[in-house]
Amino acid sequence: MFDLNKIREQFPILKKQVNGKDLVYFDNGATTQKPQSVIDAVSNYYQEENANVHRGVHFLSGLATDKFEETRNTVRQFISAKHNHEIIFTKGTTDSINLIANGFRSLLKKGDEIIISELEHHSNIVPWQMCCELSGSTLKVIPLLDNGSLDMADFNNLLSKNTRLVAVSHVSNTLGTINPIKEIIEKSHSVGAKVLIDGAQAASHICLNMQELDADFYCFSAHKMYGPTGVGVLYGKEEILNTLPPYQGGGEMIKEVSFEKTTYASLPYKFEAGTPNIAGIIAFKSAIDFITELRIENIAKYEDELLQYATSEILKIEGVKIYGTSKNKSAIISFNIEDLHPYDIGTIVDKMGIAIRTGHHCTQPIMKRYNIPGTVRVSLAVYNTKTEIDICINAIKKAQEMLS
Amino acid sequence: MFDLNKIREQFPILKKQVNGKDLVYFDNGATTQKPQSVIDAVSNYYQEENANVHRGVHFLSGLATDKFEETRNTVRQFISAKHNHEIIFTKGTTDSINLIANGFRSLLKKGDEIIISELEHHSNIVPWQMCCELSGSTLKVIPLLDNGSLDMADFNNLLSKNTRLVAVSHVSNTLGTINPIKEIIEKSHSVGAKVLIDGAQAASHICLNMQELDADFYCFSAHKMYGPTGVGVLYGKEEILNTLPPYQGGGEMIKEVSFEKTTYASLPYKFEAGTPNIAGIIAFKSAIDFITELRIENIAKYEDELLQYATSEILKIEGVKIYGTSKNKSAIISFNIEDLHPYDIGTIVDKMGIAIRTGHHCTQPIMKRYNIPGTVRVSLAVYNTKTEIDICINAIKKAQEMLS
Amino acid sequence: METIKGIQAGIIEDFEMFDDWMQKYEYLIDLGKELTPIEEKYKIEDNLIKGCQSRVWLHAEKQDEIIIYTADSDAIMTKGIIAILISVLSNQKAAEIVSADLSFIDAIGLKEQLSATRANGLVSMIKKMKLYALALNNK
Amino acid sequence: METIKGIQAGIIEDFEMFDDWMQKYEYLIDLGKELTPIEEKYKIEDNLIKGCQSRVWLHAEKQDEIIIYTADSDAIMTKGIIAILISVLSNQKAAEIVSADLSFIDAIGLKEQLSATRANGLVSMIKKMKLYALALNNK
Ligand SMILES: Cc1ncc(COP(=O)(O)O)c(C=O)c1O
Ligand SMILES: Cc1ncc(COP(=O)(O)O)c(C=O)c1O
Repeated sequence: MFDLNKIREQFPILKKQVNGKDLVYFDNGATTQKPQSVIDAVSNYYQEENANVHRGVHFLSGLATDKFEETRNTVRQFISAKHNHEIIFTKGTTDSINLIANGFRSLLKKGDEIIISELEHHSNIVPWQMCCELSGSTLKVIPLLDNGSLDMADFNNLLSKNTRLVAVSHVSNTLGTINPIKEIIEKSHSVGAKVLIDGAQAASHICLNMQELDADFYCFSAHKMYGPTGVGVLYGKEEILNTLPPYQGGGEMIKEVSFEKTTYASLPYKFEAGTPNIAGIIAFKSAIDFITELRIENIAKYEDELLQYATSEILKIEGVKIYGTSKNKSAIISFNIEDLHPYDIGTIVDKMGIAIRTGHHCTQPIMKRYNIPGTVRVSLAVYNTKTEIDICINAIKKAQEMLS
Repeated sequence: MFDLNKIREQFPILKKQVNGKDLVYFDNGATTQKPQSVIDAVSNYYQEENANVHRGVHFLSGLATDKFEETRNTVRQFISAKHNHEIIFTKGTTDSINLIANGFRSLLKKGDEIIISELEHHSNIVPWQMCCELSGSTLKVIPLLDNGSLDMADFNNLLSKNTRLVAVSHVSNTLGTINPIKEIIEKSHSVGAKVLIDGAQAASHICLNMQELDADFYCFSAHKMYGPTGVGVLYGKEEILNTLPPYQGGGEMIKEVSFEKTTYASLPYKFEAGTPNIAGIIAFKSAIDFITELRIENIAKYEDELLQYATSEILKIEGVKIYGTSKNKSAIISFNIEDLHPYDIGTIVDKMGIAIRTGHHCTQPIMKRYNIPGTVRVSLAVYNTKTEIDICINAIKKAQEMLS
Repeated sequence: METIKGIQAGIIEDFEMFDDWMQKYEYLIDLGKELTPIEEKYKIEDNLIKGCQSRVWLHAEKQDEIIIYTADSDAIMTKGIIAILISVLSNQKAAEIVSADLSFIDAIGLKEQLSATRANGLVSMIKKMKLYALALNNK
Repeated sequence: METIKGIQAGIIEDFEMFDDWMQKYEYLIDLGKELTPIEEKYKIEDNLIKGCQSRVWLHAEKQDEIIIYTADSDAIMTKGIIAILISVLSNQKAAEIVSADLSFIDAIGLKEQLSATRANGLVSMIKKMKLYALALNNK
């Protein structure tokens, strides 16, 4: 049923050698690798179906349009959203968040407040800073506890009748913390605030149900879930999306254009100006199929097993400190080794074929919180193995030797 | 040297049958087909090189970053821009124009004027309408002459010291008109206005030289030039791009993020928030290589030959009227046949394997100008042939028979 | 008055005679040409259904218990499709129209024969006809 | 005073002895450890070169006709790279520094050995050192 070899076989890049060693790819938080089915879907589209979508009367255009809309339907099922038109295709999580930050701005006035958290990715910080600056509203920040979880007591204090929107990530890309978003959503709704969830690190690891979760907006990127680059999803509740002004102007998003008055198309097209990433969106369906065939519960269970193993092995390294130790955690481990700079460690283990990420991971406020220049980050995916973890730990120990 | 068979062989989709007939693809204005080299570049990226770009210390990340930046360099050479950092990757022409319309807005005040033209694609109309609405500036429109060329006398009258920006297309996607952009740029500059050129329909047909042309901004889409979907270019002059505020907030586009103060990265990264369409951008290089190997002058010459032939054949159809008959024309032919609706024609010839576009082509003001519901549009690319034109004309005549 | 079901069966039979798309299209074109024109006074904005490429004017009125549809379009094949829909749904009771199961569309392969845009137009046309019937019934 | 060219030749010779990346890295790490620390008072914002991942403080001063560089970094391999650059460029005349052709970098394959981010850091470090020399020379 859950056959690791069979899974790995589907990813051609995993057979690669890097610097003369078998690739160990532990940079999944940045982007995952792609199964052959996704790669083939892209090729197949260009070889058999390529045409611009919507409005075309000819066969290929109809075919491409059908397949394009099929992905929308697949995404809706995948996250149990109510309507297909609540699924907006964007170029990534960053694009999705900016779309909402831009639209929401027009609803804000001075004195209104937006709440984010200290562990957000820059993509879920900077758009709100820009939004607040332009609208005169105020940005509030939920602080972190030492273990890398949100200070929920403080969140309760921050929430008020002035809160218009709360934007937090489902899973921290640096600390691995799974945030209590259900609780955050409920509490935010109770004061009348909307909630945007940055699900970039969650969508391929946690089973999502929009109707149950009741999030107002949920954003994620295909490339972090075994899918193509340049494709993102913005889920939004129909009634709220309808109140937002369009983001970009262009083809597809209009009903009628005249120089006197332009009217906009209905959802989802109102937010999909211009020719979309058709190949990527069509191939994205194969990525979701890959996940649903394995069942995301199985993926989560296996990844958790890897997380436990990797954590215990990393803790055996002398002088190691893990950042992000909350109980509810996804398979992302950030750590530092006493007296060593993460950059040096990353540079050395790379030579041994191991791809890990070092640095601030686009979360500089977390670095500031812990007063560190960066971390070494191991982020795991379904195709990783315990053997790979062993190889990685050995490489890190070797680096430690060289550097001490 | 210019071997049509060899060219056609590179496009796998051209071997396809549609509705039992050999595909004749004349919808190149909407999107072109892709040569095998582009398709392979995408697969190869996912199979051999996939990793997130920038900031990564590991091998794959470095490789992907190098290739990514190689495309930027190739684009710079292709359009003879001065600096690599004047090339911003976007998701398409629409995205590029919106980026500028958003940034420019912050420089505008009431009383300022933006000039567009009557033949613009909605993507070069709606963003400026939104921009004017939010900034209180006024939108002026260069009208069309009957032959589908711009009324340059009127343009001269519209230009004034209040003009801040002129946004026109290089080639009309509906009428084929090649606009006198060099003249427009010079005249606009003489009153101190900036110029944005929508080059979506020009980049794969006309040799571009940014330094000679002196455009301030130039926008185009990879998918209309034998490249992947979901990739666009915004060229902008360094000194002007530097005066614009960032568009989207997120990873990569920052220098430092803190809750007190965020500073932005330098060009081009300032405008490239979030994970880009890495696969698409890397494969885009192969598309440009395809064009430069054929030499764009050869492409233009051949397409012009096709244009002349197709025009003369179409004019033999009884009751036909071509919209867009200016002398300086690209290989796009829009027409109608007396008493017939374009939609009916398109639907019938599709059954004969012919992909043409019908409708308003996202240029409703042109339809209004000529008081027509739409046109039949034949748009040609380098792989098209005279035989295909014959097949298409016969199909149209057959449709005319059936419909009359 | 023939039932909706009965009329559909007749259409299915008609279409079974056709060997290829061309005959089907020619049939649609003929139906389009023969469609009783809508009265000019009903060709107004309020009755306009804007499709992607062609425009359709649809008018409905109630005579006794019966709903009568008239329509027009600027594209002839669109007109042909409306003609079929009218032949099925016009002159029927509102309740019948609202609950009608229009299985003939799949049976004659109309959607596959049409482009995706046209198929969408077809769906929204049916929706509109049912809505009109519902509204008139509640009057 | 050895010439910039001469010093580079020495470095190239050193690197030729190494069989693999590990020896090269160990050498860089050793150089990093041995780098004379910058005076604390120069470890200020103004002297900071912010790389993607590590920070470098660079200070330059002129003694007679000669430019003297001191530097530090929080990452040891970055420090090693700076140590090499300093060994080549420090204690040289400003004019020599500004016009120096640092071909040893390609010769020892430093860029290929390093990640792209580090290679970028290297380039900007050299730029900065030359700029400092130029500025001091004009004083
Ligand atoms: C003249 C012109 N401008 C802009 C666009 C929009 O390009 P895209 O859909 O790739 O954003 C098009 C494409 O149809 C076009 O033809
Ligand atoms: C938590 C989180 N949010 C947002 C993003 C941005 O995603 P993208 O770069 O695909 O727009 C990332 C990706 O690094 C992330 O991890």
